[in-house]
Amino acid sequence: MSMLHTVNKSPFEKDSMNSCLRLSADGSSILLIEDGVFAAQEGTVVSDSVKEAMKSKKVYALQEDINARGVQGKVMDGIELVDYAGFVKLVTEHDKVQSWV
Amino acid sequence: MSMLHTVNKSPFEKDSMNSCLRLSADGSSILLIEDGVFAAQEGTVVSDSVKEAMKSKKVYALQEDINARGVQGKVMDGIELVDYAGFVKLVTEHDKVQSWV
Amino acid sequence: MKLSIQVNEGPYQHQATDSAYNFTKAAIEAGHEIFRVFFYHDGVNNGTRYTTPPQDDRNIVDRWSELSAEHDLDLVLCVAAAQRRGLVDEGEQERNKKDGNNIAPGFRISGLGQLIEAGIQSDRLVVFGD
Amino acid sequence: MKLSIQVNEGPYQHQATDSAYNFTKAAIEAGHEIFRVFFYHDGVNNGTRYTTPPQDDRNIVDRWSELSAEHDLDLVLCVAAAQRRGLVDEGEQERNKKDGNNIAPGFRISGLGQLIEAGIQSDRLVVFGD
Amino acid sequence: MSVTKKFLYVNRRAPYGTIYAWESLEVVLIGAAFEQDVALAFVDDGVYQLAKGQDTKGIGMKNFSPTYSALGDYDINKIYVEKESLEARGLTLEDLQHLVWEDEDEDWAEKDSIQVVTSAELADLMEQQDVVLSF
Amino acid sequence: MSVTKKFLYVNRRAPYGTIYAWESLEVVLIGAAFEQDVALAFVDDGVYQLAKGQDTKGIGMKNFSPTYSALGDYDINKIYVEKESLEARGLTLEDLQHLVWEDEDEDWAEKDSIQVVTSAELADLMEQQDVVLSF
Repeated sequence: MSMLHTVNKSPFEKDSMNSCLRLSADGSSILLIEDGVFAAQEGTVVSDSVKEAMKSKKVYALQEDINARGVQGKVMDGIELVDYAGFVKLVTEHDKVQSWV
Repeated sequence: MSMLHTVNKSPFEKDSMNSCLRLSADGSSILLIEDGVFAAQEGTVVSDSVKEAMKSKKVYALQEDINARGVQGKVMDGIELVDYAGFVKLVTEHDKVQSWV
Repeated sequence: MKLSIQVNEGPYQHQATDSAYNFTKAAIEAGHEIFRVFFYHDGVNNGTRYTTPPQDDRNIVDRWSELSAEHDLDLVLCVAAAQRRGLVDEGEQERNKKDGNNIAPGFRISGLGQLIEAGIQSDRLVVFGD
Repeated sequence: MKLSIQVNEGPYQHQATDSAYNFTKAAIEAGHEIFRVFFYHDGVNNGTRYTTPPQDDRNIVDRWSELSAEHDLDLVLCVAAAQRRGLVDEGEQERNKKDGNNIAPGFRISGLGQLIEAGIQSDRLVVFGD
Repeated sequence: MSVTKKFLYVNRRAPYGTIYAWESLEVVLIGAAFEQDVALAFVDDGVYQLAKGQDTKGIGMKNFSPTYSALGDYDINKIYVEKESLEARGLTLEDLQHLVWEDEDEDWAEKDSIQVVTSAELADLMEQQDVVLSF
Repeated sequence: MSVTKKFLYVNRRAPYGTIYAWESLEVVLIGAAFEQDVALAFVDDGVYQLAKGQDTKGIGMKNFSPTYSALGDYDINKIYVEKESLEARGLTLEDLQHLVWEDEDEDWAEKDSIQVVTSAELADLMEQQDVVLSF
């Protein structure tokens, strides 16, 4: 397994999601947490670029942060939801972690 | 005189400059401070949108912050540089101030 | 003219408090009256006397304290924000049963009403934040 | 597996320390060893015992202290970052001639080498920040 | 203090990722006692503050979203939400809480507090304020 | 401790607006004593950290940019700057400090420390690391 990237900022507010998409290798995984989970939402101005990335990368989002922000019903197909236990599992299943703080 | 807007974040990093341009009225003034001064630079991916805004709004940048970041020689034409005394003067010459923090 | 300043970030991490300080100083030099400097959010961390920055760096806390002493500046830390973040004066120490306090000279802790009052009483309110 | 955690932001202002806490707890529950939690930048502000959050809110500092007591967690505040921001233990109090200290139970102050060591000794290092 | 000023609170950040949304609401609630002319604007990620269905149990933080529905009782009934911000996020008014107030001049008729406005309309509204606090 | 790991420091923020650039450099300098395999990447606004001509007198902060030229003395000579980040900001290698190191295997010949790499090249480099610290 390769690298796990985490993104914790809103794709509408900061450049970190964009930079993560640009600088993550094919086959790597991206986990959206905190305000980063807005990138998991269907029908936004960034949805297309996330879908494009999902062709070569696996995208996860933290269920707890999705729920907190009231976007439970809006997650796009193909994004896998994980809880904190799943977050830990992703960290151990990948060789290393890069946080796009 | 109308409103003075201040922007202190890099236009490459955060959405605040964009929001300021979208939500400031014609005839208002924009002062770039801190990392916001990168929006004053010539030849970047945001220069065109700043130039477009300058047709209806006056744009200033804080000299001290420009110097600190080494972009002294790159400020685009039409942007007026002010020091802290000039910042104070702008605040008093406008009716109110909105900080796009 | 009567000005008030709001500072939303703590010392060193963000430039907000440096910018606020430089602005406040320039405003005083230009002859304006500073009604109040209100520290909100992490800004309350500017009011701790426990800082010891490196010798070749500015001391952000001392600078505010000195400006306050010279010009009788009203430096107010929001009480709700201060409680969350661990800024304590003698009154708060007693109220919350703490074993000490860490507030720096020139600062005082008070309510959010002081910010609203600053907005009402001042000709301009300028916000510095992240 | 051996994990280390880095926390770059203080309590309440950013979710980083909440996320780090929830992650650390889940990692312990999954049977992993936590080699160290290193607090850098404003993250050092998590280590103050002077916080008094509202009664209906979580106490972020106490939560870390309790987790440390239960699981013998090594909670390290970076000394350089702590000095800038006013986090003081007994040693720092003496060294920098302060009239008190504000460090919470379970935390200790040490050098940046502890972060590098965590990177070397741990199987994974996970960073939480702004 | 008999001055009455127009205060606008501009909320631009999502809830929970940072505390700005909550500490902004604390200012609004305290400020209500000062009998100023208060309005709130929600733009950019600030529109998520009003999202329905927030459930914070999993992150261990207090869900403060019910507090917005109390704003009407504090005579705060000018709540502007920027249309462009909603659209960029694929949201509509339906995704937000239904905030109302009771108009004592019209026999306590219940009225909507939220008005969806365009960027241009909001820019004009901002120009009419005396004090702008941005969070 | 005889383990040698590949450490990559990713610098994404401009200097002075926040302290991340400076406190990242403090980690790099301390970390040099641990004899790990160290590389630095400058992407996004991080490229401004290396800009020539920084003059901080007016803002009252310490100018730490001269410290980067000492990195070669600490055997830190793999400094990657992302091409796309430079271009988006209208910058070229000419706008950055000229950082060098002396290669003891080649009679202390002076060599360039900075390598401009594409996004794709940097993504590959990141995959080869053991520990990534992002600032």
